[in-house]
Amino acid sequence: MFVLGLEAPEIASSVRAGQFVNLGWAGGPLLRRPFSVYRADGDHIEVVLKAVGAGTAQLLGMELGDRVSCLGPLGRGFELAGRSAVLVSGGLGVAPMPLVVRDARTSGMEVTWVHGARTAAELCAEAEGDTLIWATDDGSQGFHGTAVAAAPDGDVVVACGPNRMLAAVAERWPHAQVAVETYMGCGTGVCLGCAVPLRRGGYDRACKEGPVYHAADIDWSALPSHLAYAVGA
Amino acid sequence: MFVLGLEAPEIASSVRAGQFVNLGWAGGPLLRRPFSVYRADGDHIEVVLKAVGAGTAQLLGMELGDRVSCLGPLGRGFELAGRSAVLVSGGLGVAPMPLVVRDARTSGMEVTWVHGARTAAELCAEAEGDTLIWATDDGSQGFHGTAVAAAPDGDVVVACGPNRMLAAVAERWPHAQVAVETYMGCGTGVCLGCAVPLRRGGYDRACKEGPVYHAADIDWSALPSHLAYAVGA
Amino acid sequence: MNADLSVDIRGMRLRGPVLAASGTFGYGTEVPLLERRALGAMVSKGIFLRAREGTAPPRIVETPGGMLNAIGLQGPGVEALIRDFAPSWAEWDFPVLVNINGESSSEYGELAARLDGVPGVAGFEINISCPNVEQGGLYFGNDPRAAAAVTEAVRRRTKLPVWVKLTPMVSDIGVIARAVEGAGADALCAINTFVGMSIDLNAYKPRLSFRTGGLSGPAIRPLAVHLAHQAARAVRIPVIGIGGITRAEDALEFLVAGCAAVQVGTATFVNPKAIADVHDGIAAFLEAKGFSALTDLPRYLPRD
Amino acid sequence: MNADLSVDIRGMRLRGPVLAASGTFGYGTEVPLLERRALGAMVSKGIFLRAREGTAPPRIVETPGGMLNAIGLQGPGVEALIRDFAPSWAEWDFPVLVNINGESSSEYGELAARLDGVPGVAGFEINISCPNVEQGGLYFGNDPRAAAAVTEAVRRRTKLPVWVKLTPMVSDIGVIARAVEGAGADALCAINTFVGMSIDLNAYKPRLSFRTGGLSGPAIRPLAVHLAHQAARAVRIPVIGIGGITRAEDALEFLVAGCAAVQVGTATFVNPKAIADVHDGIAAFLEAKGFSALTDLPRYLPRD
Ligand SMILES: Cc1cc2nc3c(=O)[nH]c(=O)nc-3n(C[C@H](O)[C@H](O)[C@H](O)COP(=O)(O)OP(=O)(O)OC[C@H]3O[C@@H](n4cnc5c(N)ncnc54)[C@H](O)[C@@H]3O)c2cc1C
Ligand SMILES: Cc1cc2nc3c(=O)[nH]c(=O)nc-3n(C[C@H](O)[C@H](O)[C@H](O)COP(=O)(O)OP(=O)(O)OC[C@H]3O[C@@H](n4cnc5c(N)ncnc54)[C@H](O)[C@@H]3O)c2cc1C
Ligand SMILES: Cc1cc2nc3c(=O)[nH]c(=O)nc-3n(C[C@H](O)[C@H](O)[C@H](O)COP(=O)(O)O)c2cc1C
Ligand SMILES: Cc1cc2nc3c(=O)[nH]c(=O)nc-3n(C[C@H](O)[C@H](O)[C@H](O)COP(=O)(O)O)c2cc1C
Ligand code: FES
Ligand code: FES
Repeated sequence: MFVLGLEAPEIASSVRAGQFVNLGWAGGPLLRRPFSVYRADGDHIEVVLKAVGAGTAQLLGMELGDRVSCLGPLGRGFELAGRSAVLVSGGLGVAPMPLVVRDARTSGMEVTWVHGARTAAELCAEAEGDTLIWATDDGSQGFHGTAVAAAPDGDVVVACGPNRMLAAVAERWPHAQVAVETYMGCGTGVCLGCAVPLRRGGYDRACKEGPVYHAADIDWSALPSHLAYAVGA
Repeated sequence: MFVLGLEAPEIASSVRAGQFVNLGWAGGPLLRRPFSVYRADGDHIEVVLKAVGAGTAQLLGMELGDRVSCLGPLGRGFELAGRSAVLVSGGLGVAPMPLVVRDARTSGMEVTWVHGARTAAELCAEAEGDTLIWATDDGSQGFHGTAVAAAPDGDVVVACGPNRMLAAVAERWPHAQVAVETYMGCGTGVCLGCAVPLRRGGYDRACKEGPVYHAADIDWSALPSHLAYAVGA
Repeated sequence: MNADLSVDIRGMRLRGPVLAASGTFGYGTEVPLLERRALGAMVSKGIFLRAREGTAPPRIVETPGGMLNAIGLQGPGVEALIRDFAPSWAEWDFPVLVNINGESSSEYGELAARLDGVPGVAGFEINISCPNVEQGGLYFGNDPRAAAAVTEAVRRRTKLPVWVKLTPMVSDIGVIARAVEGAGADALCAINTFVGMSIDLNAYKPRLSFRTGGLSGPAIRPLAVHLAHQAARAVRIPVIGIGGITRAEDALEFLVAGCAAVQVGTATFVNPKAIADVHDGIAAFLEAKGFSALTDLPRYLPRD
Repeated sequence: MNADLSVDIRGMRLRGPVLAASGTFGYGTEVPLLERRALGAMVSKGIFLRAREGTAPPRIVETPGGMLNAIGLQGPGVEALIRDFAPSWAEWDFPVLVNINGESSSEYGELAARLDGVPGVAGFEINISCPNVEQGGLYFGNDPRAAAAVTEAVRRRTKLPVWVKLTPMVSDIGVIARAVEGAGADALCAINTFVGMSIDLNAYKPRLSFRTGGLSGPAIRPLAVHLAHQAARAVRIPVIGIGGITRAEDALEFLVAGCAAVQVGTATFVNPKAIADVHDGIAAFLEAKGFSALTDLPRYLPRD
């Protein structure tokens, strides 16, 4: 897991937790790549990523001073109001959480962050909050089991991680706010490529009405749980 | 005009003047790009180039240690035998000449190199030979006129430069050896993309029977004098 | 920059030759409209009589130099379009054409009749890359008679400009082009996406839930230039070139090849200012070449 | 690596599923033959009865993710082929098929008759993407009757395997596929290049001297996978997938989509070891997934 810093003053000053940016760069893939804003400070934002395909590999090869076109902030973020916030993240689902912590604290909420991974080695060292709970599938650190099982209740539950994990969140907390991942074309609401199937029928756009949804609103059985595509040379 | 050095021991030890290499690299254009071998020394070869399109621009952005796939040496080089060699080059047509100087001297020939450019600023600083003659279109250095007009006769005349210049060479010295430029697909003789129209009818492959030809063998009126294509994003 | 870039599409005057392609600009209200200044016209997302949900995700896959999409013509139906979008279009300083779709030629006709006279609707682009349900699901666009029938059905119900958007996967696009010209089309748009497929090697099935999708983007540009050129050679009405345009040079290829204007699609996803960039680049090209108007651009258009 | 990659194309046993595509491997004697070890079969450069000069340069243009070529089927004619190349083929440990071309179905038939029995010639690939001079220059491959007639003309003159290479620019490739299957083809090769055009903005005319060229390379892969899949659904004979394969994953898309084997073309220009790399990558994939033979690979092939 790597952190990429970008100079993007307008985004840094306006981004809300759960929003994302769409990155494009010369010599990169045809379509932009969406990334949650991980942190925002002064003129800078950060995104967190790992190499899954050609695009992320290229981003990780960037050097200080390289230019990336950064469109954002995009999408709707989390609504943070109440006394306590429980953050549930799995794997790269840590991405939106530091801003959730920031915004929840600004709203005077007490923050519990539960982060899960397969093994201790995959946990995120940078988690913060009033209470921090680790969960590992193999029990190598913290709770032996999933982050969902390890988490307490709270006024607001926000979750981000693999869609399978979010479906489990939806079972336990129908009113949880979850940030989903979909394939995206434009990121700006015009292509309808990022369809999220809704319980009431039809589809929403993850890039416009989402990526944050109330867990109960999504038809989890119709949301692809495994996004597997790779761009060939 | 820039010089790019490549570690390519097998090519360095076997390349003959007038042969070329076909370069490809990750993230580069689909097809390889052909370049004359400019110098060869120990384990290294050098090519000389300037940015004309996306491919050459990327090559010029390479850094020490970057990897380029280098296929070669390809094509037939110059035949150098006799007492004197006259080298006529225009613009980037300098590319094969240092090796011509090397091979001609190995054969005990006396070397006169005539290099032409539009202005003094475009002349090649690295020219060598027993006699060196500069020619500029605007007369800003050396002979006022073309390299072809400035050159003396010799047992062997070798020339490289824009196809228009080579056509003028063909007029003056039908038996000159000229290195032509064509579009290339494979560089290895299979695609038939690099067709050179022959006076006797039909086509030869620049990458296999060429790129060096006897000037009189080419149908200059049918050889594109302006290679204008650009690869879009 | 003073070159005159305006174009005339059979009486419809456009301030520039760069248009927004259907399905890639929504209804014009979604994208940050930085490029309105340069927009020659906008073609709306494809519309049916009734609302459609569209296909299940995944709906898009990236491919080398392109993307496949299978959106399934998701949309709100014609009544919602008239209510929610046409009023804003009526305020804009460029024309909006509605991309119309149907399962039978009478459905196309009905759509045109319903939209004719609605303020904000400046004309129609008929999408004939739809399965003809009455004829066993073959595309209208593959059959000169079906394509002509759809064109006529629309022509009879409106006095507004009628453009017909051609399907690329045909043996001879000139035949279809002449058929719809004969049926009263005012202009042709060439081309729509090519059908493609991409396989998921983990699941051993297509990546798109709809199995196939339409290929767009730079990958198809040389094919699109050829098809637009073939269409332009076959007819006297203007042809609007579409397919893989990301830069001014790309648009100029279509224009030199005989097109009157162009549409930009996928490029907008990557660069929301693509249309303005292409427009400005065309102006810069004309000026560099010493032309004062787009009409001076040399065309390569031997007639059939 | 032990996975069994051999395939059976209607009785012709190939040691691997990766073949060299016509026109991209010459006559097999030009390329540094590093990849012979992995070569399932080679299809020769397209041949006519008589020698052909080919088209004037420029003959190739690079495009996004692809290239256009207009070589014009330059070649030495059948007698020179028999004299200069077939003898070497007879020595090789993989079959060589000859890609045959003609201006009428009788020319195709004559070619087959002349080559039948020549040592080194293991079969034929009929290129039906040629203009049918007797029928006003339309491609044989666009017309099911013409395609069937050519297939029959060849079938009648030889007992060797007859493969037919399909044209992509058709409304329904299944119709052509069934027509040539019915006419006696042993296998189908899908697909040949798409027709494209690229414009020179300095000269205001096409970059290729022939004006149009065939598009190959990664750009066309999603279209080729779809067409090969459609062909495979339509017939019972094996289909060999072609178009834009550069890596094992690309080849596997065609194989999962129902192809029995694949051909690699343009990729060889870039990487002379492409065929070996694709072959080895398929073996590695099968082993990683726990399959011991290519025949175990799951296929996505709902029948029409
Ligand atoms: C709203 C949103 C926010 C995101 N935030 C982050 C983030 O903060 N950090 C991060 O690392 N990633 C994030 N992603 C996922 C990220 O966009 C993809 O991993 C990235 O696009 C992959 O690009 P690539 O070129 O490397 O991979 P490709 O070569 O395109 O694909 C390779 C593999 O990547 C995966 N993949 C591709 N596209 C996506 C996608 N859109 N979503 C999920 N998986 C994908 C597939 O499993 C595929 O097998 C987010 C996605 C969305 C929609
Ligand atoms: C045998 C041979 C030897 C060569 N040696 C050299 C050399 O030593 N140094 C050098 O700088 N160049 C050399 N070239 C030309 C070089 O290969 C091209 O300039 C290069 O391929 C351009 O690639 P690009 O991606 O930058 O340009 P592209 O984007 O592909 O094209 C941009 C412009 O480059 C020009 N161009 C493209 N391809 C060619 C080509 N094959 N030949 C000539 N012009 C072309 C066109 O004018 C075009 O407008 C040689 C070409 C051949 C055939
Ligand atoms: C996501 C998406 C949706 C599209 N929707 C429509 C549509 O509703 N109607 C239509 O006629 N064309 C539609 N198209 C096709 C485009 O208008 C255009 O013809 C095609 O994308 C080729 O142009 P491009 O390469 O510039 O994208 C769509 C294309 C994309 C990528
Ligand atoms: C330079 C070149 C020459 C070709 N010549 C022939 C030919 O003679 N006969 C034929 O049937 N196909 C010919 N083809 C088509 C290829 O065999 C293949 O079908 C096509 O290139 C698509 O595959 P690819 O994308 O892997 O290159 C040629 C292709 C190229 C690029
Ligand atoms: S990504 Fe295009 S509408 Fe959401
Ligand atoms: S470049 Fe392919 S034959 Fe010469």
